[in-house]
Amino acid sequence: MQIDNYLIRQTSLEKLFNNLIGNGKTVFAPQASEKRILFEKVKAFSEITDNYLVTTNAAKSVVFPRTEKLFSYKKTKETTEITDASTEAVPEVVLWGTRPCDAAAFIPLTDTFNGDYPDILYNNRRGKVYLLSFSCATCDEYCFCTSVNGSPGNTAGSDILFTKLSTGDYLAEVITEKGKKLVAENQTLFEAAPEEEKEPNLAKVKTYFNQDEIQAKLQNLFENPVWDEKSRACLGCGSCAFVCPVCSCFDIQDEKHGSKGTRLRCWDSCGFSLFTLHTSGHNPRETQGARWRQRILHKFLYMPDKSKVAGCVGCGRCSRVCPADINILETVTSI
Amino acid sequence: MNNPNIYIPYLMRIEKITQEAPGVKTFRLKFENKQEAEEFEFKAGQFGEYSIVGVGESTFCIASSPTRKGYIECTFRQVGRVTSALASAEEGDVIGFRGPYGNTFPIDEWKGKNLVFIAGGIALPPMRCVIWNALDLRENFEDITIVYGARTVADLVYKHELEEWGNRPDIKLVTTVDPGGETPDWKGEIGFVPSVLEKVAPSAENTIAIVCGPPIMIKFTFPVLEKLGFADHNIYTTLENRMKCGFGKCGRCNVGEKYVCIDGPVFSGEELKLLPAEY
Amino acid sequence: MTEFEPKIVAFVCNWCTYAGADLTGTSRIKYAQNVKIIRFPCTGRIDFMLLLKAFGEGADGIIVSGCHPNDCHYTSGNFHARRRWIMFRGLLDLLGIDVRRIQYSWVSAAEGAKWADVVNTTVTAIRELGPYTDYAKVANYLEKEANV
Amino acid sequence: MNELIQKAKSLLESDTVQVVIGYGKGSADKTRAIFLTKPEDCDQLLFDSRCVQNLAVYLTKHEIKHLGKPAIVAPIPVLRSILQLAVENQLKESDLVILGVSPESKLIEFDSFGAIELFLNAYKIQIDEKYKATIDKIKAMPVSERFAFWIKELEPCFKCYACRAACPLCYCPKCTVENNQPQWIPAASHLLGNLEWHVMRAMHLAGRCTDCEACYNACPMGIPIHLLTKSMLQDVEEHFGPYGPSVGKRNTLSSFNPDDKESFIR
Amino acid sequence: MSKIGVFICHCGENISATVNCGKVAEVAGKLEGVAYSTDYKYMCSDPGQTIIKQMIKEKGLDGVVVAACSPRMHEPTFRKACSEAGLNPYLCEMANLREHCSWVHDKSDATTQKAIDIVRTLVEKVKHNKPLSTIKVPVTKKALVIGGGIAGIQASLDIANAGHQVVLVEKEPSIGGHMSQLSETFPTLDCSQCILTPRMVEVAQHPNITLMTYAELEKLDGFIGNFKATIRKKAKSIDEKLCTGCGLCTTKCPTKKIPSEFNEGLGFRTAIYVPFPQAVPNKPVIDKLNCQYYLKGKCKVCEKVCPTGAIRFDQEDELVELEVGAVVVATGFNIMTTSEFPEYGYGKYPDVITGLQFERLASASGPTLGEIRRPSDGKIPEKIVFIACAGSRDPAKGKPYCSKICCMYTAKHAMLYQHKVHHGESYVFYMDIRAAGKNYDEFTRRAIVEDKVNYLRGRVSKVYEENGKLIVKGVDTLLNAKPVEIEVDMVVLASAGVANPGSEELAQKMHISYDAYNFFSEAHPKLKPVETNTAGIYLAGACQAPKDIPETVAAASGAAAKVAILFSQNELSREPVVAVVNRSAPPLYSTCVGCFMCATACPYSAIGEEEIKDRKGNVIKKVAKVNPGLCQGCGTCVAFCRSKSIDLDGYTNEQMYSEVMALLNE
Repeated sequence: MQIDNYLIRQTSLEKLFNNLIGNGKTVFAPQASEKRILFEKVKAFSEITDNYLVTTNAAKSVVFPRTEKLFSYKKTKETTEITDASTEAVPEVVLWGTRPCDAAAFIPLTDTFNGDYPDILYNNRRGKVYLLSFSCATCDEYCFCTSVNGSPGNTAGSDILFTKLSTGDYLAEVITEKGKKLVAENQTLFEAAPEEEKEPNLAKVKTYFNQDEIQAKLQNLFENPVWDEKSRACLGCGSCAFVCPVCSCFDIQDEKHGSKGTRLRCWDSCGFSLFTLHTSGHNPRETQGARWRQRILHKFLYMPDKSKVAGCVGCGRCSRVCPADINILETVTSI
Repeated sequence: MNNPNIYIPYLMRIEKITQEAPGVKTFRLKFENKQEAEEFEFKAGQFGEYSIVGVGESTFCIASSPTRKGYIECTFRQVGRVTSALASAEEGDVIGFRGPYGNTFPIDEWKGKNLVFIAGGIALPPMRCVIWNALDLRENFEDITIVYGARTVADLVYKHELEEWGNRPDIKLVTTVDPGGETPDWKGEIGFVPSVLEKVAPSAENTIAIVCGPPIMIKFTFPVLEKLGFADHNIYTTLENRMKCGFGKCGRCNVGEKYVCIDGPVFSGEELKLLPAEY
Repeated sequence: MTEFEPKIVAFVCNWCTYAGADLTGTSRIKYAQNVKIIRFPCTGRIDFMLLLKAFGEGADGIIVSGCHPNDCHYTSGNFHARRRWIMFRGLLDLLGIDVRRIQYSWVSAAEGAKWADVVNTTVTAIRELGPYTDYAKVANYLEKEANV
Repeated sequence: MNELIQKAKSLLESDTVQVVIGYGKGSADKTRAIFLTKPEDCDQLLFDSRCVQNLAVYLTKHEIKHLGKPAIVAPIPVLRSILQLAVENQLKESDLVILGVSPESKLIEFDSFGAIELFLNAYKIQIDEKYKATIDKIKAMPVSERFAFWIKELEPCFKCYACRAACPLCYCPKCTVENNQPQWIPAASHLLGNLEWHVMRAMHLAGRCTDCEACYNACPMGIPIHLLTKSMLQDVEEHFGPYGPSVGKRNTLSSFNPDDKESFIR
Repeated sequence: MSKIGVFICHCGENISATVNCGKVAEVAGKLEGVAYSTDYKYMCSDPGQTIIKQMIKEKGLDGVVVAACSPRMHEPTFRKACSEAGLNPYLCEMANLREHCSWVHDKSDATTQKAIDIVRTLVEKVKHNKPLSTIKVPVTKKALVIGGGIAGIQASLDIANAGHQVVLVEKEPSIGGHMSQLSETFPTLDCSQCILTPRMVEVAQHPNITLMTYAELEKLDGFIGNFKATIRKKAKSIDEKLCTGCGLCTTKCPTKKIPSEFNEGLGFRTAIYVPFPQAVPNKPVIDKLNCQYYLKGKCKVCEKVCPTGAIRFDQEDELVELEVGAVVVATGFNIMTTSEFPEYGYGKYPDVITGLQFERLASASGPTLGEIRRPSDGKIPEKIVFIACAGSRDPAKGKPYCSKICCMYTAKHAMLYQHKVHHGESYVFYMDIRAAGKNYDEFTRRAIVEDKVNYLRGRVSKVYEENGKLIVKGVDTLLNAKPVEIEVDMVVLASAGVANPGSEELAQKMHISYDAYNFFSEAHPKLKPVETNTAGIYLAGACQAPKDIPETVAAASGAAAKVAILFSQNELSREPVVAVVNRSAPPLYSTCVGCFMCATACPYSAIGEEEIKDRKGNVIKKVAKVNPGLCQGCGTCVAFCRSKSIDLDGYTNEQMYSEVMALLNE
């Protein structure tokens, strides 16, 4: 689809925000607190921070909540009544302030939740999300989007991508139908495209490797000491998976209160030792090394093999939060 | 019901409960909803998610044959929370079922061939489905041999059916128990499945071998089959990794690139050799 | 509007308070219906998680009661329990879980009247505090929020 | 520092230990746990104020045990954890070599747990005044407000269990949260599940926690869960006297004093 | 799920007067898992029980809830009924609708609702009940008695006379204990040795009693009915089989100036010695710490003179393992060394002595042959002061408790003194006279009235020497706290009774508890005075607290009766409410991680270690293991276990959790 370019004034951003709220949309945007920056529901433009590299958490919870009701039930001695936990009625959500890597992550995520078994709970939510991303002007040593076919100004996944220009105003690239709809609803705020080039305003993210090459190399790397070596310090927590914008492993859990209850889907992580444990006591992935291998291979080999899209967008969140400082980039580049 | 929400189970009423062995039960399940019953189809080798609402779901294969319409059966051992809750269910209770999931045994391709079924312990159920399927289409196949072993005589499941198969002239049934697991009046073999198989030595000529059992049994059975001249592509088995969703999303049943729930659970020997040892 | 009837769970030991509550019955001393008893062998057996679970399932108040110090049928179960409650209470208080809603008491097998008094004063106190809506909001969060 | 490197080298050279667990350079300006199995790698060892991860957590991990007998670089928080692990029968003196590091970055060798205890007598666990003030501030809030404060703090918790994984004293192979018969703590991460998990975690550390702050450092969401354990440490001191791990002594909650005082039991 | 039967009892009108029983039965019938529900006028009556039994059979019930009175009343009744109908009795629970509901509430819907809630809760519990069977423990019918004083002697004789084997272990070379040291006994003034010696001989000759003197408990493992005791028999350096007890060696031994323990240091003994003439066994031992041969390698005089060649210098300590079913602890007490009270001058002035020393002075077999002569110069004291409560009832410097026997023996001492030194003057400083006991008060009265002993109510602040006399400074509180000063020849301190040194260690060896003063603790201060909290271990006498002789003998007989009761059964049946450590599939084997904090919390030391081995026999890990013989089922360990690896049968985590859930949710 043709990308339409516009200029949006710095001062118009707030108006755009207010219009979105005014139209009954729920807006999630980065909010800063002492030790973290999170995508949170915001009511006023002033609550939003623009001083962030990436948020601590990923935006995925908007479409894949960390705990989601699948259905509820009521049981009597004779009958079982199941009530679908439909997501049809979820409100429209604007994700404001996603980075290009965040937006790109929605592509593999949507892949996972479709295929032969489309997940309507996910799809309903995804259908109501508008992704208003902001290009990256800065990066750090954990960023490697350019190594996984992304870039600090990548438009893939976003509905509109804003890039701050030297004037303080923004280039708005309108990528999708949804984006165009938003522009149409706020026509007065979008002006003719600026002259200024986008590229100089983007961060320079070093390219460490090439996704396709890595994919090829990983084909024959199942048995390799690198997995144990690089995961030795791994504590077996799930922080990497939970902050990852692509990771979507989940568990299904029931909660019961007397004769009523719910079945829930909740986040899970391949890093947990119990993830694959059989009731018999057998565990196909016995060590943290095997689990780390699964994480890497899943993202850089299995997913691209299956659906042509890598399972990593190079945001670097997992490495930033890892309590044992295990660095995904380090593992991948050491291969 | 055909609910677009893929997580919503069918409601099925337990029609009959059979105690197969200590801690092992078979449920015969019937759809609560007539329309669902009519629309439901599955093939040999497929599995489902059985659940008690409020407790959770558990994965087992469908143990009845697709040729027997109107109901499905499952056989399970009581080990964890869900299987314990299932085990305490009574006839007439309603449980949940999602499925069928996974691939199937290519039974149509086996027309005109000999079949050897090799199973150990609680792994007979996935086999039972395909055995009955083959028996119900008996004329499609040549010789049928079943080698089945368990730890003890008490642990053999489907005892009544074993008796029935044993009495049929068109099946060769060999049952065995581990040394020490026999009773005084045990008439079958004594020994582990792989060695009994070696003794029975079915011809590999025009024969398909279907193997189901605990990892240790599989590990020792494959070399025997190889020795007997079975080509990898004529051997089939099923894998039982831990699963939650059953349709390739929850992420825990990967064996390498394959999802056991959608790419399996049925794998040929040929495919299995390409998989990393992650099962 | 009908008066608020608090739901109160009593966790009691078999040898002292349960027997004491039996004596309350035998003595036909009346008390409020709001309190229902769960019998444990000893206060030492009472898992702190069960108290939390009770709040999670909608209890407005809790009574924990066992043998007086030195009277434990098992000699020291109540001493262990006391330490546990000292620590637990401190933690709950820090977290803002209303410790006024948990009444601890020692009621012996001979203190039928005391049991009635413990129940009645607790019911009155919880009635004054009102339903534990703060906690209920947290407990029912999923019911309301999850799929919206 | 050199002292430490030389010692580590000689331990590996003489095959006294098969692995040295220490701190090395990490990504960005972080340090990280490193596991050295070759003497020539020992030059990677470093120690400075950034080395806050509690390495004692690795002593009970089966992947690390697999490497053989370890020597461990042990600043004071690690020493405390080692001692507590010893109290809880998780470590024997012969299981490891301890390369103690004093607050002056001096290498101190310990030949017994008793020696560690003696050394630690000079470094009693003390709650920082700043934390005391924070705890006091929280305690001063009205109960409803306090509850709201914590619910808000705990809300971002997505139960990655990094707090558990980083804690040297959370070494159970199957944690209560993984116990589903009954399901004590909801597996799901929601307000109630998060609250119950953190109450339980804190209670399980009551009288055991050695105040290393590993849980807080590990939390990707920066939730101040260490305030819970710190406050409980204060409670232990207030009610049961000064606390510090001591081999042969019982833990606070597995012991009692008939004269324990409380004010709330009628 | 499940097939539970619910049986609602009206209890005549006791329940139905305020609870709508029909409604409760109706609602219960609709609960999931309930296969049958009914109400009946008297569930506990024969017809009532018949309904339950019938329904168990007819409906194939796998659980029963009887909603009636308190389980403390009729649980055994209904469990028995279930058992008779073929249902495991532990699948039956009672819902307490009478004591906890109908009797304490007025008739109302709320009362009926509460009854429904209670029933629902118990139904949920029963869903998680498991069939349990009573625990059978075999009983080894042999008792170990530790301590050969009057308590141990009495207990041994009683048990032996009941027809059971007894091993009596005494750490000294002879049995007899403190009682053998006494001169006369209160309140009858009969000669202590005269009444004791026959008992000692009886012990030695009893066919059911094996006597081990000069021996101590080394180790005690096991549990009720099945203890394994290791006894250290200290080397006596003589061959007891050869020794005839002729006594030649003791007369010839060159080391003669060793203070005699028996005489409380007021006399001497040799290095090879028999502690006192009536000792049982009457055979000498060599005191290795004082024997010239052991000290310097030379002497062997005893060996030379022994006519039977019974001396064995190379003898070593021997460890004997015994299997016993019960243990009676009768290790007695000691008296406080009053050197802790410098103001009384004990140890500084030879004529300030303890009560026990006075006993030796007054004893006909003592160093002065029964004459009261003071230790310093052997003169008969003309004036004597007895100080009661020397160390007792003194929280500041001594023991806060009353030593109980001092008032009586002080009166006895004063009386004996007056009887032996007719012109002498005696004074007793006391706080209160505690003479509760049969003929006790009469006895103290007699001392005051007939024997003219001067009782002064007040404490002594100081004893010091001046001009060869002891000056006792005190206060007479009955004379307006007037200071008193008495010049005397001798001072006797009624020093406090204290626990034996080493009793803490002994208690730990046996896993029994002890109080702050190291006296052993009884299982219940009122109802289980001779039991300890470890089943199968009993207490006799003053090892528990200071006791006089009749009390000691009574306790010993009580302990012996408990042993005999235990031994009257071939095996013990125990309620199966015991804790269990879980087992799971390998490689975990158990979720227990072996921190053993449960073991430190267990009041019964019922938790030990178990090594888990793989198929090759390698130890993979150590986990806790509950000894069902020792576990009493309090469940403290269960609430304590972080990984939920221990559970308590009958009150499992699943059961208690389900109860909470069900109570609050419909």
